Amino acid sequence: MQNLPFQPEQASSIARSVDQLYYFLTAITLFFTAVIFLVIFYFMIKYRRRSPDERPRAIEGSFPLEVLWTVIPTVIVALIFVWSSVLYFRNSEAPKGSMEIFVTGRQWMWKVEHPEGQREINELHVPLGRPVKLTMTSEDVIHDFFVPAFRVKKDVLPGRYTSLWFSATKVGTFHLFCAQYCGAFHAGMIGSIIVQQPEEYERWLAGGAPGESMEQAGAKVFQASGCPTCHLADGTGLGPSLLGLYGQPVKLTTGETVTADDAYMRESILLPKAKIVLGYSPIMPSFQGQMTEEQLNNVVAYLRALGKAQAKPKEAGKQ
Amino acid sequence: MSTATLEPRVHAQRNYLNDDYGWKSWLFTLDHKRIALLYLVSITFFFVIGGSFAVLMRIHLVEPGGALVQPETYNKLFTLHGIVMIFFFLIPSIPAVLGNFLVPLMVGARDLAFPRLNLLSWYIYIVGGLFTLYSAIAGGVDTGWTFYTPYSSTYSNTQVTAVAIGVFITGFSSILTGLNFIVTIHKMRAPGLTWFRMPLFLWAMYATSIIMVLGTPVLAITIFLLALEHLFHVGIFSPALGGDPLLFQHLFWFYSHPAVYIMILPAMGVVSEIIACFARKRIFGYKIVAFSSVAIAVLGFLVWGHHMFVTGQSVYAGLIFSLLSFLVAIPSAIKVFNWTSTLYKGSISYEAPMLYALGFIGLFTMGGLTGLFLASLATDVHLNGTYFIVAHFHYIMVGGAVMGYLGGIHFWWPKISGRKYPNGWAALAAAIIFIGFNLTFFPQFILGYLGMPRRYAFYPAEFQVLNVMSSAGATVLGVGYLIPLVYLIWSMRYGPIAEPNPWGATGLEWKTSSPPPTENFAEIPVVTEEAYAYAPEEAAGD
Amino acid sequence: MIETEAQAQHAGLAHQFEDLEQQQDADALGIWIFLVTEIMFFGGLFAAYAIYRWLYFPAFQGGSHILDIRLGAANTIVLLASSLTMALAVRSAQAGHRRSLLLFLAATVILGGIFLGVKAVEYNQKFVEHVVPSLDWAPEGQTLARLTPGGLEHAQIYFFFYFAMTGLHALHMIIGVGLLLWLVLRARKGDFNPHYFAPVEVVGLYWHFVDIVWIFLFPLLYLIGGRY
Amino acid sequence: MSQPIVSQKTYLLVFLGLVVLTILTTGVAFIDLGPFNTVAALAIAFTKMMLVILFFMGVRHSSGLVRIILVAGFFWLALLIAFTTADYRTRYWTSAPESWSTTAPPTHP
Repeated sequence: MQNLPFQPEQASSIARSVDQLYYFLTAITLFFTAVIFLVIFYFMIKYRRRSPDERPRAIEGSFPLEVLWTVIPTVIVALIFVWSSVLYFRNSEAPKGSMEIFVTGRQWMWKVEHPEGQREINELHVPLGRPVKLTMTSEDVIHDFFVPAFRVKKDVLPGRYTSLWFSATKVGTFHLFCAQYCGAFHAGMIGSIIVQQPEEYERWLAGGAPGESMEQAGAKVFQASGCPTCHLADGTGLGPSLLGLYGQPVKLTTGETVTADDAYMRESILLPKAKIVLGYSPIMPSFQGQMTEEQLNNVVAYLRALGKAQAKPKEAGKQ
Repeated sequence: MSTATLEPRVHAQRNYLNDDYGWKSWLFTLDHKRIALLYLVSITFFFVIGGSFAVLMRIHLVEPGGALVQPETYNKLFTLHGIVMIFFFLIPSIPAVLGNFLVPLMVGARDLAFPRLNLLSWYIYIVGGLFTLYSAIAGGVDTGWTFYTPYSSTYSNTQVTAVAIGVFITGFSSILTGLNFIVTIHKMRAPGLTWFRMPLFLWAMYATSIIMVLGTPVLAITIFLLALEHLFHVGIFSPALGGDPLLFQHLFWFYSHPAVYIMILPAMGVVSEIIACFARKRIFGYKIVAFSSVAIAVLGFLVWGHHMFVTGQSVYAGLIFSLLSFLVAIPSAIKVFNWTSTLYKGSISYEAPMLYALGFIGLFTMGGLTGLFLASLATDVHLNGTYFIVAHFHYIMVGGAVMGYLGGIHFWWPKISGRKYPNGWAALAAAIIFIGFNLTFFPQFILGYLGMPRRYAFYPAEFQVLNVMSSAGATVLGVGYLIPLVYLIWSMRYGPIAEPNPWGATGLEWKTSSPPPTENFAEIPVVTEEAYAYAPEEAAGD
Repeated sequence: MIETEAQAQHAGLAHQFEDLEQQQDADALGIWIFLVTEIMFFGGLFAAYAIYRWLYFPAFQGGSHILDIRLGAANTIVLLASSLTMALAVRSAQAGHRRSLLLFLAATVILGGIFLGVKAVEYNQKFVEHVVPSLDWAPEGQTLARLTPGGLEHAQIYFFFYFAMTGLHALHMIIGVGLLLWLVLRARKGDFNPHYFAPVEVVGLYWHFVDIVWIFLFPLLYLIGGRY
Repeated sequence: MSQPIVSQKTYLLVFLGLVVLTILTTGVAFIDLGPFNTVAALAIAFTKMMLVILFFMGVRHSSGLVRIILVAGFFWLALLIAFTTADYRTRYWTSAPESWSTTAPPTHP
């Protein structure tokens, strides 16, 4: 990298479009700053006081001018608003078929877990050209996952999942920063995103610690925590069946319908009484404090897999 | 013209400064002008403290690994810099010093509506300040001035409670000042001083007071809840117990975004006065400029969510907040255009206050326009939490509010002290501050775009060049601030005696002597003309 | 403070005002603006309450059902009665009836005291039931059974709001009682007359505001989700 | 401030109205109205507040300025609550069912 660059690398599919808006805004800023400065300088010289008794005539103002310089900025900001919001919304949700990776932030490191079970600390290997969706949570305070080269950033909150996605377009190593102040070594909570050619990435995956996949690890936690005692696969248990549940709508005792997404799974494990599935009693104990964030992520990964396993048999809570 | 009669006494005349002597006559004074001076001394003290924290930070950041202190200390430096500068310097700066001094003079009254409340508000401010100083001495606080939970409530083991109490208490000082101004402007205007004859500074103070009165209580209750959470861990902001940390951010920014307008609106009022005086022209589009102050005050309450675009706030709420943030840019733009047009066909002279005012317009224009980058969702995602934010809000708060404050101090100094300062030195200081400011903060825009996060005690080596540039600029800026401190203090004793109206300005404050007598006016003035009647008689009035 | 001769005509007139009417206008405006800041002060708490009540409705319902609705309703009526006596006190001051002014001020103080007493009994009850967040949080038996369906963690948040909101309200009541006692002293000295009773009116407005806060606290804390 | 002296009877009637409304709101709580329990409770509280403001606080006879200030106070409170709530109510809209259920399963090498 040069010593004095003026643009961060463009290494993701959205970087170019964000930069285009950025340049447009820069142009607007430079243009109006220049206009104001030049006009002021011109007036300063042209209308400088020539004699101490000078008394210029009063000018009340000009309604047409006021309208003009109300309308022009309004039109410009409306344009920017539409442009940037469209861009933001288009980028706000991960494309279908994204690779899913879990990220856990804690004071002061990033823990990453690939679905295949590879774990990394302060590093994230991703393949080139493949959309990657990060599901993120924090073990303590609020952090923020920021990759300048990708133009993506999202706070990582305790007690909740947030997510962001990107698709890398350049092979190389890029900065990962924590961009939300998180305590003493906030500045040290940095890492690298390593973008590799897909084959190379596969090799890295295979060569990494052979450990179990997240799904397998999750299955173990699931067993060890006694979940299957109540959550019988055929739906006859004390708790609803979890087969084929993931991503499906669930009817609650309150009459509401929610989607069994990551956030719902997480909440149901930690605060089982918050949302009771229609036809069941609020008897499940909370697993708050009994599972680490990592174990929780693993269980959610397992539940995802269960959810896609097969269409469910008869089950309460299904519309 | 006003009926205020002035005897041509110059030197030994009785005024608010020599009316009484001794420390009691200051600490128990009910005179708004003396209270303004109490504030002037105290906020200058806090400015020096906050400024030295900034200097230490900039020295530290010369080296990527950090040149001066441990990261923990660095975190305390930027936290205290923020808290001191925002709550103890910028928010009270123009309202509590210039506003206190000028509002009664400008409305043609003998004092504010509630002089005792006014003195009380200074004492409250001091008590809040002492708590903050105590927290700084007793180990400091490292949460950032934003106090984000759960870091501040659960994880930080620094003096969070003391500083929370300090900020909580100081809030009430601000509320009382705002309340006093609103009542004074409503009920104590001199005969003939209608709303649309008021100087724009009064309009700005009125709009500012609205924000102080409506916003500050929400900060107070939020900080109160934070302190409870910190002490008792009841869970209201702590996810471990089912609380939501984002709720804190909502409540915090409900005040703290409008607080930016508490800082900038008064500066805009000051600039309107200065430009009119030194261009000898009525402000172009007076009513529009007046209404735009109120519009900013109201709209400014509806944009707080733009601080939370990447925090996991709903994207739909983000959309609304983005739109409203763009809208609040429009009245600001209108003001800039109107000030510029006021210069047209004026008779412009370049005394020091005018240099500050013109500097304000330039820097505020840049600060405002770079705000568009942050109101826009897609670019904010990249720029949020980086040095771009730091640069942007310093352009508004230092380039805007502090330039306005210094301009105002220079403009009204002859009125306040009865003395003149050396104009050459003042012009030199204005130029040094303008240059030093840009050297310090312009590189930070680039740093932010390149991706350097704010609040980093050490940073990757590739950002060093720009950081060194910024630190170099900060030394220039620091020197720039010291110069006025020296010659203003010097002028109090050695400066030439100022006449009642040295700039030939309009406005009731110039119709009384310099410095004004304790009761402000020998006789309550009657206003018979518009504000800024600088034009020759035949063109004045309409 | 310097007072010129013309302004010193009336003891109650401050030097910065032209006449008593201007002063009264300013006082009235001042107290109303102060009440607006109070609205926003409680408002932050109400906003937080609204969010959590929506997020954790069952827990709030469960917590609400622990409270004694009869005490709450009775206390509401006590406070409303104190507002009545306060209004009558202002009226007496306006009409220049010193005796009835004193009487109604005293009645207001007593009613305010009763309200605070009942509140103290209720607070004590919370300690008996161990539903004081953080300090004494160990609900058991019946209480536990009532709170459990809504989730115990979130019931704690409900009780935090219960204490924060009623506590802040009680603090305002205590300040109000102090102000009333000050009025009683001044009224005994005969400070007030039909031309000058602004302090009575200002304290009255404050007292009514505190009453209004309770008017909302009662349904928001005691009547969540019905008692059927 | 210089307001007309209101008769004692008016104050007593207003007080009676307030007591009746308090009993009413308590009584309504024992009837199952579903979500309308909350609506009823708030509507009654609002009515009581208006009675206190208009009669006890004398806003009936107050200047327009006082009314504007009061309305502004409640309006700002409404803004605070409305904008904050708006975030919470729409926060999970993006996790729309279809996008989740059609998400391809994570691929396993």
